[in-house]
Amino acid sequence: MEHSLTRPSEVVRTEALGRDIYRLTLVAPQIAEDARPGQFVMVQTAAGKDPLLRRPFSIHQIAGNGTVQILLKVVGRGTRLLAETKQGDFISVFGPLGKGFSIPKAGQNICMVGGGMGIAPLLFLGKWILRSGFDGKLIALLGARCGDEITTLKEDFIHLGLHPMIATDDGSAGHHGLVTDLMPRNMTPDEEWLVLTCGPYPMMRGVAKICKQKNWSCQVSMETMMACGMGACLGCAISKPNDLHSYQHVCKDGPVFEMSDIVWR
Amino acid sequence: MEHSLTRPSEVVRTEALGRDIYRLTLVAPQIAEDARPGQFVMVQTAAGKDPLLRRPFSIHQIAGNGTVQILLKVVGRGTRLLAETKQGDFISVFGPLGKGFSIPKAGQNICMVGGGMGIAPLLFLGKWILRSGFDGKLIALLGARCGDEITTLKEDFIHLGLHPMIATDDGSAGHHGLVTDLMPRNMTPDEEWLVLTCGPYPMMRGVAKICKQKNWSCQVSMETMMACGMGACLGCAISKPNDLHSYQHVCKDGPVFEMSDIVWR
Amino acid sequence: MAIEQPDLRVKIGGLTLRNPVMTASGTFGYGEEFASYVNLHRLGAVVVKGISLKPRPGNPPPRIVETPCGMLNAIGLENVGADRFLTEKLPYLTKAKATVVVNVLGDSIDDYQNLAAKLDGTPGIGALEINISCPNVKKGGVAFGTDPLMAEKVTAAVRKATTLPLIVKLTPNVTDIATIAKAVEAGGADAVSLINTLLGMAIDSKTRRPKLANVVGGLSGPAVKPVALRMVWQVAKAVKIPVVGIGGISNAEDAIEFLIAGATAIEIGTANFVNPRVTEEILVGITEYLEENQLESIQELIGSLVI
Amino acid sequence: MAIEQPDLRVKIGGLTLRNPVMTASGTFGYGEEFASYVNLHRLGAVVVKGISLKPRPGNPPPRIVETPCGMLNAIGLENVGADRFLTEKLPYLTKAKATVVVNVLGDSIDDYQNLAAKLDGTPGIGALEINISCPNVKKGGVAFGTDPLMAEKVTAAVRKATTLPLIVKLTPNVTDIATIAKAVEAGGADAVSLINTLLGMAIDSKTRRPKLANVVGGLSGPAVKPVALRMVWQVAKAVKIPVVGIGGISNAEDAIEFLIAGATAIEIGTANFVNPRVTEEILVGITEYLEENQLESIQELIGSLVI
Ligand SMILES: Cc1cc2nc3c(=O)[nH]c(=O)nc-3n(C[C@H](O)[C@H](O)[C@H](O)COP(=O)(O)OP(=O)(O)OC[C@H]3O[C@@H](n4cnc5c(N)ncnc54)[C@H](O)[C@@H]3O)c2cc1C
Ligand SMILES: Cc1cc2nc3c(=O)[nH]c(=O)nc-3n(C[C@H](O)[C@H](O)[C@H](O)COP(=O)(O)OP(=O)(O)OC[C@H]3O[C@@H](n4cnc5c(N)ncnc54)[C@H](O)[C@@H]3O)c2cc1C
Ligand SMILES: Cc1cc2nc3c(=O)[nH]c(=O)nc-3n(C[C@H](O)[C@H](O)[C@H](O)COP(=O)(O)O)c2cc1C
Ligand SMILES: Cc1cc2nc3c(=O)[nH]c(=O)nc-3n(C[C@H](O)[C@H](O)[C@H](O)COP(=O)(O)O)c2cc1C
Ligand code: FES
Ligand code: FES
Repeated sequence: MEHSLTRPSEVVRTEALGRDIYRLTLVAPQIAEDARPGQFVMVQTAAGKDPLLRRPFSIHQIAGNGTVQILLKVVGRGTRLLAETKQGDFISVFGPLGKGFSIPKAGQNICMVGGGMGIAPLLFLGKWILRSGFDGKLIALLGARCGDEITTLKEDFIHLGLHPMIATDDGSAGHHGLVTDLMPRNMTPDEEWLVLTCGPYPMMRGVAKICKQKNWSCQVSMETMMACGMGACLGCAISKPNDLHSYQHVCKDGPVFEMSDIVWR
Repeated sequence: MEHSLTRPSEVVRTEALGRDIYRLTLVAPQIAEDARPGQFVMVQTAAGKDPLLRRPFSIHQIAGNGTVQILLKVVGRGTRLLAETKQGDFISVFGPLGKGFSIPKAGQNICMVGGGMGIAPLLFLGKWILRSGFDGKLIALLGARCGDEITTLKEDFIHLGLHPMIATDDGSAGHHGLVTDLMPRNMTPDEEWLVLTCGPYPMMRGVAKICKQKNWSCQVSMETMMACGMGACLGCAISKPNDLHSYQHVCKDGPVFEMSDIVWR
Repeated sequence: MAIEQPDLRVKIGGLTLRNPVMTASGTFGYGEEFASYVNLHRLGAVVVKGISLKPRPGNPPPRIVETPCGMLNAIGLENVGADRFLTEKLPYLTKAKATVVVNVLGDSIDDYQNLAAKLDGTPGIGALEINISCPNVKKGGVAFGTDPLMAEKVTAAVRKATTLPLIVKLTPNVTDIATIAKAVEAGGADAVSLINTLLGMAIDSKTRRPKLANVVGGLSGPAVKPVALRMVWQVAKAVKIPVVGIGGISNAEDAIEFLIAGATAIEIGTANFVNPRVTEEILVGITEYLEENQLESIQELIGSLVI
Repeated sequence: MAIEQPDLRVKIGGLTLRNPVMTASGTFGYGEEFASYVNLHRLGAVVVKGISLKPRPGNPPPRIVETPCGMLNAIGLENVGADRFLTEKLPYLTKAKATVVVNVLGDSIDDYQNLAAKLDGTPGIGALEINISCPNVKKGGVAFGTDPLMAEKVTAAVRKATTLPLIVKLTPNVTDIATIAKAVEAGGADAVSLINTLLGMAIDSKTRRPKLANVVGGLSGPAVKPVALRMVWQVAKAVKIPVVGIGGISNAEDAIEFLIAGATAIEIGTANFVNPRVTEEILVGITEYLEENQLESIQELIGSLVI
């Protein structure tokens, strides 16, 4: 067994994509080979013992040359350290982990809805769907704080042949408002849609609400604190909807769930 | 009060001086102004909380442009992190701390004896003595594991106008053997000498033994674990020779002591 | 000079372990989770997540929070229960040729005793580890492990119910852990393991709420190592049965320190999350240490502290 | 909108502190050591290194060792003794207009009582902090602070000997710290402070010797913060007197968490070694937090945990 854990991955490229948003390209051939869209990796952020735990990041892109990309926003100490990584540094990464999106071959149109760092897995997902021989409609709706932080990502989607619709909180690009506002405008009401979404909980709750009304199916990618990422610590529990005192685990049963498996409050 | 603590010091130069030996040049004008030879600084090695404590380093050189140099050998986690520092990084340093060497104006010849990283303070010390208007003989005897690790340092002494005698453990430069072997050969027995020494305890014990025999005065620079470096934690205690259960503190009463104030065992 | 491979075997009651490297309960799932990272049969033993008679859902989230060089957990002993453990989890471990230690927990002495009886004689179980840090429901929620009398009682009850080797796992949240260790020794334990987690807490200064839904949780990881090492040393001096050292072990050097302090074996917990292969790496490191120091057997290392 | 500077004053017995930021005994020397880094008179109080009746040399070296996110110390209560403290150390603090709390220690109840009597009425002393973690020489070296009866007795004895506000400093190495806190409250303490250090140990795997000459030492620093915070929360619920929170506080956020948990004031220890200016920085940080959250007084923050 040859694991990415055997030795740390080299950082071959670092990009700053707007305020506090960074993209790292890592050499990790086995992860690149095994990854499915919606899966994640566990990344060590410090050489020492503080911060102690790894941090989960969605797989943002993979490339044939054995590289894997993660997209990250600085929100605390671990992400700050990762943002300071320089080309040529080595960081320890393992994965791919978790259950990704399930993509049908045909019969449905697909709408990807991403908000903030939730956009990360959607680029990989879009590419995967397009390459899978999927024959329906595929659209992408992306939400961000401001235009700046979405410019490069938008280009990457365009590069795929997808023309994402944009919503920003400050109106500096695309629609001034919520990404969910874009759904009715872009999704033909009389067709069958599968919505695949990743982003902040309130955004996904909004997406799920619309999907329920329209009777569209919807898969959501959840976030929790994680210690192990592999089903061992039981730290990433979230309630099951039928019984609030019965739990499922985001790292193993997810991070992607059917919307009906989630408690929306 | 403007302290070096107010903001971290920029690393403006890093040099690798042989296997595991590094020299950092830091911008720290107040330290550069206040420093006396034999004093030390406390250096933070990590951005996080691990390693937690600062590490003490002798002031190796100061320059008129407000820079301070430290010379360090990688022996553990803290020094490893410092060795990985790159130009443009910032590290937090405070000092100068402790009691340095006391240098007479006249009447004695001075012999500096350094071993390993104990050479660090002697370059500063040599320069200081030469500039102080001292009119006796001044010689430097330096010990190292191998020639490689002493090449640059030797040149720096030569640059000062001092021609240090070298001893190496492996014989790859100078005398093959102990630096103490160089003492009888280079120190005129019928003159009065002041020996100023810094290095591993066994080496300094050897130096002190010779000095006692010859009735030379001798100041030694001691090392201990330190938490605060400023006399507050009482962690850096060493026994006083008259009463083994009575202690003095290396960071405050030293690091430089009269050899008679040290227990040699 | 060719050196024989050092002898790493250690004994706990009637059970001989290949080597002293075990996993700590609750940090290694039911073993299968780590199968692609670790050769389970190479480990001294796999200690599985704590099992109760009936399945338990565990506590509401958030259940974990990182702390300086450590973490707090309030998993709340979520587990599949004894029946599903035996039918769904144990067979995999048996097939993988792992030495299995089952960590057991209960709310009352009866619970412990019934569970031990149920597991007794099951092929594939090497030993039981009794977690007495659980709150005793009948005694108002005070942990069994904080009172020597209760600790001895629960041990003696389980001792009667099973012939399996019995490791009793001690809580560090006590004034005098050596007294508790002596009590469970008197109760018939074959070994003690320590430490379980230190009770801790974290608060979010923005919301002014506890960071764990359960308010308090158990501290583990490198932060607790000095406390764990001290307790292992104290207990190893106080009892004649083997001591299993646990707490903040992240590498071979840490493990060796526990062995020197008097531990016959060690368990690795939180470090599995940071590096899923750490157990095998520690095994390699211990072997190298013995070779470098020309020790023929791990026995020469155990309790070799020079004072 | 101009906001008034928030009111930071807190009371401990009859003593009003400018603000809740104190230094922890043994980590701030006798104050003077930090005079070039901190304006001593701006702090809530300077708690000096523990003082005994007679000078003490302390333990042989090595006395300190670093641990993950923490350190162990076995200083052994080295101090200049009461006489030299009064003549050589206190005058500087008085001149610097610092509020001074004297940490006192002894081997017997008489020791504590005599020392308290000696310090009573000395101008420039604001309060006493009684360190009951010391081993009780007469009772075979068990710490006063681990037994509620002994803890109450020593508190009551000191209470009789002085009119100064009395803070009793508790050890965390106990099963139930709230019971000890209630005992010293009953004994007449005006406040409790906690935690002192957790007992720990470190071993050098190369030499197989303890890293501290004293074998065991006290763990402090960020590593212990979760344990300290939990104990402060438990004690604040159990007693009516003010609680002073100590343990691993390194920045304003940490300090605020202790205040939210119920601490009336906080002491900063090991962090002084890492950043000698940390106490004043924490003071600034607390003030900013109050302003940002539009709290007019620190009282609104103390014990404001939402569960
Ligand atoms: C499956 C999964 C995929 C993710 N993918 C991405 C991604 O592609 N890009 C990205 O930028 N972020 C992603 N995240 C979130 C990312 O893991 C956290 O932002 C990161 O762990 C924060 O680390 P920190 O040390 O900077 O923050 P900390 O200092 O630890 O905490 C800062 C804040 O972030 C919150 N936080 C910490 N850890 C997590 C976590 N694991 N999940 C959610 N919130 C957390 C804390 O509660 C706190 O409020 C993902 C999370 C999960 C669970
Ligand atoms: C006054 C003074 C001046 C010094 N000047 C220099 C210098 O100019 N250049 C230089 O390279 N080193 C110097 N040292 C030693 C230097 O401080 C240690 O090498 C450093 O602290 C080791 O840190 P670490 O994290 O790499 O090692 P650790 O991982 O902490 O320990 C590695 C080994 O180093 C020993 N050690 C750790 N800290 C100290 C310490 N403070 N003193 C002595 N041994 C220690 C440990 O016991 C252990 O064996 C000086 C020490 C003192 C007290
Ligand atoms: C997430 C988590 C879950 C745990 N669950 C259990 C358990 O079910 N039973 C038990 O006896 N100990 C449990 N523990 C305690 C560990 O087995 C171990 O005693 C403790 O974590 C200290 O070791 P460490 O510092 O190496 O993690 C758990 C610890 C963690 C971190
Ligand atoms: C080097 C050192 C010396 C100490 N000396 C004393 C002392 O003399 N009296 C006392 O009550 N506590 C003493 N303590 C304990 C501290 O006051 C404090 O309770 C403990 O360190 C926890 O706080 P911290 O984590 O902020 O350091 C000492 C701590 C350290 C690190
Ligand atoms: S993160 Fe450990 S079980 Fe999910
Ligand atoms: S290092 Fe703290 S007193 Fe010397």
